[in-house]
Amino acid sequence: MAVIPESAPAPARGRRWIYVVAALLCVGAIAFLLLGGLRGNIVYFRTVSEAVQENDTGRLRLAGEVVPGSISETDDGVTFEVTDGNETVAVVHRGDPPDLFAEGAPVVAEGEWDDGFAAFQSDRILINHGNEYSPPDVSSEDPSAEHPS
Amino acid sequence: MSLAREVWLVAGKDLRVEARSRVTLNQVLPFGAVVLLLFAFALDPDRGLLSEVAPGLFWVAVLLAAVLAVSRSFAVEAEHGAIDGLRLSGLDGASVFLGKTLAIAVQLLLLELVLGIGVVVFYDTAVRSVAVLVLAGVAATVGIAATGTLFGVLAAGLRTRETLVPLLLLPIVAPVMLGATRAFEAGLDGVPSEAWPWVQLLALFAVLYLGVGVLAFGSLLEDA
Amino acid sequence: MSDAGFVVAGYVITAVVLIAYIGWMAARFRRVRRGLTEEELERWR
Amino acid sequence: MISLARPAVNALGLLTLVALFVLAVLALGVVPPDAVQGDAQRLMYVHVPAAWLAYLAFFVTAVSSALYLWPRTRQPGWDLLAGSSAEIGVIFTGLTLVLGSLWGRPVWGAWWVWDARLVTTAVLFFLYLGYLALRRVPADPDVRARRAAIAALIAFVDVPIVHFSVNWWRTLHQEATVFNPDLDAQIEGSMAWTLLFAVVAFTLAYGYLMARRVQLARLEEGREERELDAAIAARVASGSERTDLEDRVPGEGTGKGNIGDPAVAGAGEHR
Repeated sequence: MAVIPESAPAPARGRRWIYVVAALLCVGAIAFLLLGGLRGNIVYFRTVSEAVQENDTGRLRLAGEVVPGSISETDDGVTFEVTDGNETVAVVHRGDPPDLFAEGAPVVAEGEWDDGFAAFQSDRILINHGNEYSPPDVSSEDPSAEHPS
Repeated sequence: MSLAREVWLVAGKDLRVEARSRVTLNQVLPFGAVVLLLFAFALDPDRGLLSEVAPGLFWVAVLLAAVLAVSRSFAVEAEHGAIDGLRLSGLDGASVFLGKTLAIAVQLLLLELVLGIGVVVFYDTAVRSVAVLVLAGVAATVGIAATGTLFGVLAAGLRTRETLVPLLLLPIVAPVMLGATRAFEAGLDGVPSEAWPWVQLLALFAVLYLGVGVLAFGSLLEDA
Repeated sequence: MSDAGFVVAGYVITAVVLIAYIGWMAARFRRVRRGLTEEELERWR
Repeated sequence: MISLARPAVNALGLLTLVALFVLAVLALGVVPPDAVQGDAQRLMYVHVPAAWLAYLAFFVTAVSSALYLWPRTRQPGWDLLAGSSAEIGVIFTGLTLVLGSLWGRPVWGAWWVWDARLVTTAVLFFLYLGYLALRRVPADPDVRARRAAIAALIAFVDVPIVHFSVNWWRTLHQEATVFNPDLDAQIEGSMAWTLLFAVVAFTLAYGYLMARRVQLARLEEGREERELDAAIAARVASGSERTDLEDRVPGEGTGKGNIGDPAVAGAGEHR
């Protein structure tokens, strides 16, 4: 390993093994990291299905597509439905949604379930746009195909 | 001398110095307690917020205290040219690193024990699975101690080491902060299965930096 | 702010950062080359 | 203005200037806006190359640091290269964060979110800020270089984590467009070419900035050494007993110190 300069004190009688072990541990740890050993630990949001399944109380982020035709404005925000293809949930949002909020848009709603898990009470909506880019006239296909999971 | 004996020699020396000077007991520990107290002032204790965020607050307090413990560990060496003695002792760089790491880890574990009791009592936190807390706590502490020792010697002998150590150390231990907090949340809630991946992350971090420390410490000590 | 506003802000910031960095290097170049004495350096600071 | 710059460096600078100008015209005027994001997507043509440049700069820092640590390739030049590159990397990491924030506000609806990509990038910024701080602390040049090199290698671990964070973990930040896990870029042709051109233009900018920064570092180093020699000579002449200069070699802040004046340099600084 390059990190042992020549001028380091010579390891005591046959003590080199500790450096070899340390180097192997480092390489192993980095390899484990690069091979994705920690994949899936850190989750910024839950899909609709996961959120329905877990039924957690407390704040969470819920991701899905806005169901076309489900958006209706209320006095202090909007209500709409989100789906991940399997489950569909009603969301009651207070406050102005962001500019790109629209039918079919991939959204992340932040908030918590109301009593009885009937609807999701959201107070912050983020747009979870994908990594696909195209000019307006080339494609009018569903912009929300991207759902990292 | 075997490696274990050398490690024990260095760790024993540091712990004896601590036992006599009582800096950790008289200054670092009260500092951690004051940090916990300040969190209680800053966050309204009536609304159950404190018990909810207790794991995060606990680890912030531990990290801040760890910065002090690391500075202390190398301030001891700076006095009366003790570090020259360490260099000339013929001990392996790896032994010195592991010994100092062990001494810091032991002190931090004691500190965590006391602060943990403080959190349970004052933040009204329920503890459900102690085993998870102990496992995550030990893994996180070894990681913090190893990085702390590594950056401690990196900044040793520099005029600005008091400010440099936190700047170098705190970003590096961000994953520990994240993992330990999540693992503790799971441990307090009594769902060990959720804690396991985080304990894994903590162990990985500890192994990585123990390895880096063993490799690099010798040459850094030589220059310190 | 409109979308265009964000875009313009972003490009302007990029340009300013690049120019500022090059300018800062140029200023240091000049100081080094002139070989200022310590007193002058102190005053400059 | 700066006569020290060699013609090649100046030519590179001119080329960079032209490339960046062409990039601005392409990105702001020629390329169509995105179907979903509209004009806001134009920020991609600076945000992505800025991030690329930061990766590149930190990679160069890591390689130069390793070369410095390796006894057979130990040259002060590697240390200068590592430090210069890290400085540029930090600037562009900061720029990436700012540009990302400006892009996130209209598109996500938030200036900042705490997802894995953003957090690891912020950590990267602070890691190398710490590295630069470590470099500025006065110490013996070789000792300082070795310390900095080890710190640089430790910090570099975060770079792959930043890059792969969007694939490993579920983030609000989108996955890489071109180098995604399946290597099937979902980006329309003219946009892809503009992005590629942007990366090339920023890489040219990196080359120019590095050339200038390394030149500057060399000059300052040379002056430091001259001043150090003068200070030692003055100290020896004055018969001072203190000879270990180790901890008070030049350099406050910008790398220059008060060493020119022996009285100042000798003013006892105890560790």
